[in-house]
Amino acid sequence: MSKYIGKRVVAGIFTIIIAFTLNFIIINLAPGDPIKTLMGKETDDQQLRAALEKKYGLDKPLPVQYVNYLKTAMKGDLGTSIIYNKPVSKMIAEKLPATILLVLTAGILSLIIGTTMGIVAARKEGTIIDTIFSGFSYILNSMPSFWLGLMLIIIFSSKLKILPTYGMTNPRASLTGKAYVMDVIKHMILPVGTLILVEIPAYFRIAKSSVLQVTNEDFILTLKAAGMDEKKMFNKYIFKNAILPTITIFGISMAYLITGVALIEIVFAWPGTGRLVLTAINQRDYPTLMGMYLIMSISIAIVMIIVDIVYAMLDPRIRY
Amino acid sequence: MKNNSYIKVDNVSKWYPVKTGFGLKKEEKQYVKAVDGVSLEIEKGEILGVIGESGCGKSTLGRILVRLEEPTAGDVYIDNISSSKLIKQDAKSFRRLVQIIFQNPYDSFTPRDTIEKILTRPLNIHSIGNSAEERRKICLEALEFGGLHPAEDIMQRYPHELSGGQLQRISILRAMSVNPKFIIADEPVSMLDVSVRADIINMLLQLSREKDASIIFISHDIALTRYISNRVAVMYLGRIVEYGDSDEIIKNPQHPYTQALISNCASIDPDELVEKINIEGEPSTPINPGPGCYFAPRCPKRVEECLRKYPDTCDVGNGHLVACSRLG
Amino acid sequence: MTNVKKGFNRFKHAFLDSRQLRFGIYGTILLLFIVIFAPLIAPENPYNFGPDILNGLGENGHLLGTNKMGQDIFSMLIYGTRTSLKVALISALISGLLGILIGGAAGYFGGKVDQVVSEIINIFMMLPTFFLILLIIALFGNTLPNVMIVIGITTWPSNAKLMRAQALSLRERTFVKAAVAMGETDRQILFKYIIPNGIFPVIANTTMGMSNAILTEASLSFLGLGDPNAISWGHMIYEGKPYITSAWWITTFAGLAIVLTVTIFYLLGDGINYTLNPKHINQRGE
Amino acid sequence: MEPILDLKDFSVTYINKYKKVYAVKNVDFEIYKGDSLGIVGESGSGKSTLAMGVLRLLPEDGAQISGTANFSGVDLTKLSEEEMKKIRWKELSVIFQKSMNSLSPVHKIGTHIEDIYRIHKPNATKEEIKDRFFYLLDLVNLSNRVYNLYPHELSGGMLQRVSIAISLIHDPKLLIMDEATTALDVVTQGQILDEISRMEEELDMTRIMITHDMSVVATSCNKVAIVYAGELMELGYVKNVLKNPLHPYTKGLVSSFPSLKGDREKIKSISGFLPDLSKRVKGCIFAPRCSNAIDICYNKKPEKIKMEDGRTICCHLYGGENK
Amino acid sequence: GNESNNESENKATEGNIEGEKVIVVRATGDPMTFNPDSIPDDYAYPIVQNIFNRLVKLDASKQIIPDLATEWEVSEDGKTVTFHLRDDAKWHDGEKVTSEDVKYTFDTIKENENYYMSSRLGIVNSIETPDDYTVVFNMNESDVSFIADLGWYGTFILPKHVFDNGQSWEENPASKEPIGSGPFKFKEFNQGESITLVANPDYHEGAPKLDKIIYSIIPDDTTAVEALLNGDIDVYEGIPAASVDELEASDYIRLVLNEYPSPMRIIFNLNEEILQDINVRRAIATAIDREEISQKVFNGIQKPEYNMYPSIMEWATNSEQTAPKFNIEEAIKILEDAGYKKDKDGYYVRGLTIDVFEDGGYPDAAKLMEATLAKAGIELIVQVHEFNAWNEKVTIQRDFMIELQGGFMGPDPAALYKRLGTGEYSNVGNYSNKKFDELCTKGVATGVQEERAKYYKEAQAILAEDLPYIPIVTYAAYDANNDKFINLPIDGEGKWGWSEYTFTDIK
Ligand SMILES: Nc1ncnc2c1ncn2[C@@H]1O[C@H](COP(=O)(O)OP(=O)(O)OP(=O)(O)O)[C@@H](O)[C@H]1O
Ligand SMILES: Nc1ncnc2c1ncn2[C@@H]1O[C@H](COP(=O)(O)OP(=O)(O)OP(=O)(O)O)[C@@H](O)[C@H]1O
Ligand SMILES: [Mg+2]
Ligand SMILES: [Mg+2]
Ligand code: NI
Repeated sequence: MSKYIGKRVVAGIFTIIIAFTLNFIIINLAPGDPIKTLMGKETDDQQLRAALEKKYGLDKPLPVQYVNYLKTAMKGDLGTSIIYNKPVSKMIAEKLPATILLVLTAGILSLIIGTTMGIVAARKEGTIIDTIFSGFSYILNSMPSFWLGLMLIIIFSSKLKILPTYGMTNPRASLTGKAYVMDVIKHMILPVGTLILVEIPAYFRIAKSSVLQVTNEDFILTLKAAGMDEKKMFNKYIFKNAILPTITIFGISMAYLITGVALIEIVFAWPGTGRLVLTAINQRDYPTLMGMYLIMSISIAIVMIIVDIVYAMLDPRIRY
Repeated sequence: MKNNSYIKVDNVSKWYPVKTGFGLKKEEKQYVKAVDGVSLEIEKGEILGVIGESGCGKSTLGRILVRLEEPTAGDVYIDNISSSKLIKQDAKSFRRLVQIIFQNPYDSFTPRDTIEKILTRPLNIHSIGNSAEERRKICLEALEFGGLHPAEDIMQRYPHELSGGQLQRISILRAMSVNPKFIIADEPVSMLDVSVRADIINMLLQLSREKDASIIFISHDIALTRYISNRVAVMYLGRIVEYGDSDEIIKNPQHPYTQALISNCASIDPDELVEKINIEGEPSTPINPGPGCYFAPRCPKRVEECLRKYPDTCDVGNGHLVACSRLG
Repeated sequence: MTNVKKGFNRFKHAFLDSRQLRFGIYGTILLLFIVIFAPLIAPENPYNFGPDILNGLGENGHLLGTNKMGQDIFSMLIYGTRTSLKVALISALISGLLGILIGGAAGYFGGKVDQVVSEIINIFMMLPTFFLILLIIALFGNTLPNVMIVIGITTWPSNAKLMRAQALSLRERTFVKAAVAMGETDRQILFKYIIPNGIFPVIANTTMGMSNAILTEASLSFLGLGDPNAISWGHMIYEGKPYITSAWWITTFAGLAIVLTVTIFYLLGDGINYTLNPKHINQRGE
Repeated sequence: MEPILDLKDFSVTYINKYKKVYAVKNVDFEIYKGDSLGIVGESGSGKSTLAMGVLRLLPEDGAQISGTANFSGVDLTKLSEEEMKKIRWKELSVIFQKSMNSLSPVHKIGTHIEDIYRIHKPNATKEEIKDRFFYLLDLVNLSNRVYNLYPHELSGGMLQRVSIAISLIHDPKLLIMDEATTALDVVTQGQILDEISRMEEELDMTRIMITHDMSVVATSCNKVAIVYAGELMELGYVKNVLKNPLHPYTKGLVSSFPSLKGDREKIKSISGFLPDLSKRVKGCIFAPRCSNAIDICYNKKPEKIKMEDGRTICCHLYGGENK
Repeated sequence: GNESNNESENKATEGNIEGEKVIVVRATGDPMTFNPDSIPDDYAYPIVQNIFNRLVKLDASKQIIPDLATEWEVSEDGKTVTFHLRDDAKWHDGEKVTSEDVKYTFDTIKENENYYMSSRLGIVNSIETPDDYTVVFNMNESDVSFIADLGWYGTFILPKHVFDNGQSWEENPASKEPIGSGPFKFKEFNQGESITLVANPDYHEGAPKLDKIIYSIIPDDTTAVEALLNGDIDVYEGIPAASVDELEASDYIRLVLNEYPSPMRIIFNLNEEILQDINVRRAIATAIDREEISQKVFNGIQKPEYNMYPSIMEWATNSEQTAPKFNIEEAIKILEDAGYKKDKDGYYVRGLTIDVFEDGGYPDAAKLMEATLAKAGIELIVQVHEFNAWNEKVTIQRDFMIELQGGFMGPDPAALYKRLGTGEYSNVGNYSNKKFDELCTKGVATGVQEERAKYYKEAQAILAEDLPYIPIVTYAAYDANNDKFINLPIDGEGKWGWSEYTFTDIK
């Protein structure tokens, strides 16, 4: 096992380096650069442009830039944001907690809700409940997330006036302690809710199909013949067998969502990394982008390994 | 034993590395010794039966013989040419020379093709027949030969629309269609009903007689093996423990394992019942067996020596070979 | 021609047997009908910017109202079928094809090939999609086919993963071993045995991916990819966003169209899967 | 003596949207305490269906049972699911066809045992369960370490033995073994059959043994029932039926077994294959494959005839005028 | 109705320290820096106006009004500009604001090429500080528009005693926690969330009425509209045209139209052969239905613009000689007169492309142009880009035929030269007309407004003749605020600065 993990880690590092290089090339070759943002929309002063390019080393050939960046990155330094003149690692560190809070809460809840729905639909296959749940999941699957988010805002904030419209905290109040926590929770409800709705179809589908598959396995018949009641059989035997595939989905969506929640973060003005990336994209803030994509690459690589390990822990048949 | 047999299996082994457990500590590398130093010889037109308990490596041996699997050690010679060389030089003609019939007829055909497509494939691959029309005719004839009527109708069906017996027959016909000289039949009847398996057996017999093909017949049904084969090899945990003329082996088994095997083999004639020889202990696993005789831990007749060293093979007369310390 | 007849009977039986397939086929026919006869069905030319701005349902004879540009929503919806369906189908096809080929090869060959392909899949997941798209525009120009290609090449990894898993289990199946013993080449085994037998989960996944393709098409056109004049459902949804409260009909009906289309394809895929599954053709025991 | 299980006119029909499959048709037989009945037939002849029908484990909306199945005086076909649950495993136990897959791959053997044991004895302690299970493991010749292993860590033969041990955990009165030994090699098979016979004596158990291997029946059963396409063809004592088969189908079966040590006679097969069970047949169901069929066989269902040696046979060749 | 009004009022005070007056203003994104002179930062601009002062500033109608400089005079030859500073201004740390600070600020900008105003300050020869409250700019050439530029981006006066410590402005911690002289002091910045300013009680114009300004960052427009309606924010500047009707219907939201001299316009690339023909340009200008664009794309808020210099700059705009009015027949006639022939598809001119970026309704406007131009037999193909990609294509590579853009043409008509003068870097269409250049040079050489107006109107007449670009619609947007506030920046024409909350109060 340890050898296997070692091998995977080495492969992962290689992958990350390749992805990192490709990212660098793609990001830099794509049209646009951070200078435009620095110069402002209103001016096209070539003198200013040249001065800024020089200042940030963007006038050098790409390979030189790459080597320079690699040198600092090797030291564990993600560089300094061109736009905000702030260490990239610091900016990411500031934003990551908000996103992780959002993503983890929503991830866990949608895992639970989506999987539960899938399980229920599988157990009642062919009934009205199955049809309703499946239909619901089709609809959610086809719905743009921003639309869902805005709908929730309109319903719960504008019409019912029971939840705040945007943000992570109430800007007017400077709350501390328990009140602060409550405030954050209140602000989380809508974005988390939207994310949950967006994520449900994936979990629903995988849960439903794997429960259906496990239910047809021969060992279920044994348990049934032994007189075990449905509930116990389900909770203990079907569940543990059927839950395995959802772990992969969960892991990957966690890794992806670090940048993938951008649209939802924008709609709800949630101060997280998704928005950081989107802003950095608009401003072509190369160091921030490289940093974020590197973080994402690393988390994807780690998640892949963790998923395999968890799998091996839950499924005794898998050995490395 | 003659030295210039048509097929010569020379000290073939297949060891699978065992995936180690979920511990983080390093463990010693372990192997499943599925096949462990097997040597056999088969003449043209001869049928060799291979028997042994499940998991003793019969199928693995079969897969090595058709080169679906690379042996860890040893080689197979066909007409004195190494098969590893043969397949490297000209894979196609090797495939034409050696064919296999699998254990499970239900899974031997791709479910999405019709029988016609399935049967014409090998003809296409090996360029047998000049036109699609001709190949079709060859298939029709083969089906008729295999007793599958009406052939026209069967050709249009999908595998799931046929019974196991029919599928197994088609499996044999497919293997035969390229005129192989060496056929491995891996438990070709174990999945079939008694009422149809006689057909299959008789078909194989006909094959060896008419086309002079060498056949290895793998089975754990001893009565059937004796019925079909000229000679029999008994396997235990990847090794051959007894080998000889089939009647000789059945009627006069020497190795304690063979004795137990045959005594346990029930006949349907209630009068023919014999005293069963019981084997104690759990079925052993092929993971790092030894060092002594692999059967020793369960052997009712073991002596001290059995646990120390793997016994050499000795001839008890008439080419009847046995690997047992007590006889050596 | 018993072959044809038998095939037809099989289809007829399956058609009657599977409600999903039936609805899927009706739906597909409906969509095709709309695509072909769009100019006849649509009451107006949706490229015509008429004088009626933001009309509600039924106002001035606009069944589903109009948008701010004075285009008739119902007509846009009808014409939008063309673009959206094209994008959905072709990008799904590309993504499916890439996924099937790459995943299939990885799973079938296993070993080193598999490891390398798996890492390539990971690399693809780590690439910055946005910049990849911009780069493609910069290099190859902004056309609708490029939209489809972009969506295709950014979504294949999930299909590849599915196909890989299928191939991994299929290659252990007896009929694949039999094919090897028969003398089939690796390429033929991949195309004749592995892919046809493992393709269905990929098809199901791809159908679900279609709605994403339809929505992505719109967001890509904001990056300068695609024909800004093409009317598509995704576009209608994005353009209707500022009007969510004041002119809800712009987004809502386009959204419904997507849901409906995806459902149709899902039913179709499911139905075909059900139909071609040997277990269902004939209710045999084994 | 009261039969322990008494089937009268027992039929099972699978019903799905487009067709009915008559899998078991009008089967009658009775088993007495201490009997061991082998049911032999081809694949798809309805053996498993019969067993599942008796156990009431068929899909609820997909199968219809008619006739009666009296088990120690209770008609199983009339019981509710709850009542059935109480009987299953405790009095009427079963070992399934595919024991390889009959345990959950991600749970330890011990977990299965504990859960199954507690179904009927909810308050049992771990020790009590272990004691009982270890006793049974000993019976089937397995070591106690099995308790802490996962199913995939056992070989097929070991799993089969575990299945047997599990099925015996509540000391059932009647044990149904559905092809329980088919997948095993002869040595293991012989061993298990021996254990079973020994246990039968020890535990005073009755057994139904479903198989298509006649030799298994020959060595381990005292009665045999031959079924074909869901119908009972011949039923009687093993020593009579196998030695002197009367029904043409039974004859065919017996002659397709080569002898182990006797002469190498050419073995014969029965041509044709199992009829479509979704169609009702007017005459004898075996007639199309029967080499001795006469006109009446195609037109009239044969009656069940009791013979002097205690066997029941269902064939026109032995009924009425032909007797 | 009333209920919701109470609701929003409750919200506006909920969670506050008793009696504290807070205003929450919507911000679109994070400021890049709080040093207002290094880069022109649209997100920081409205905020720093409340922290810093300039010599002069612009009011809501983009007119120049005094800030730190109470008065200023230009020498006869226009080469010396003298500013007289007010003597009661203090930095937030209590130090006095003096001419030294002014000199330090401009000297530093001039020295650093990468600061926004650096090249503009190229015309300044030297800066003298005769006393603590007088600053004299010695210029290389006369350019009166320079004063107006001092009220625009990148010219805020920075405290010398804070910044002059050897560190560059970028590295200086004061760029993150600014010390200014304005009505509000910087309190805190939570990236991605909000910027908080608190009142500076010692402000030289009197203590602000509000205690706190919170700039709350909401990137999405639709969300911001909802937040305003729900009372979560109080001010939203430049609401989307689509939301005007909805907000107007609310009885506690006040809308005020705010216009900018930044018309939407199409610019011809005069390096393109086909566009060098004035007839083609004129036909295009005649075939664009500005009324339709105004109504459909901008809900009628951005009015059709025909004047070659923004019509809101009343003193300088020429409303006599303008771009042609919409008339399809006329457009066809122009083309036919010029000898263009219809091809089989009915087009006189084919293959024209227009590059637009995805924002502000530009693609929609382009599509409407495409439709009307097609009627006039001119084929126009719309190409939409992401902004940065567009910028690279159009302004850096100059690879376009026609482009659609906006952009500030104030605060002084001198901007006309920057955009269209021969060889100027913002002249992306490469227009060149000696006469026009001459008139513009004259326009900046004098400080007398009537005279300047004459030159610029004449220059516009040339533009109307040459049509190097075509104005389409004015730039205007509604500022929306909760109506319990009074004296918002928008109400301060001629009195206080644009975006400045010094006098804002709760009713
Ligand atoms: N690919 C493999 N990897 C690891 N172990 C294997 C592999 N294939 C076979 N084995 C092991 O090798 C041994 C021999 O297997 P094989 O299938 O040859 O037995 P067999 O004699 O054919 O059994 P049966 O009668 O059940 O078919 C078994 O213990 C099996 O688990
Ligand atoms: N759920 C079902 N629906 C419809 N038909 C079924 C169903 N299950 C089984 N059958 C049919 O019923 C018949 C009897 O099946 P059964 O499994 O009882 O046979 P068996 O004698 O046990 O065969 P085997 O020896 O292969 O186990 C078969 O023809 C089978 O196709
Ligand atoms: Mg085998
Ligand atoms: Mg069965
Ligand atoms: Ni059907």
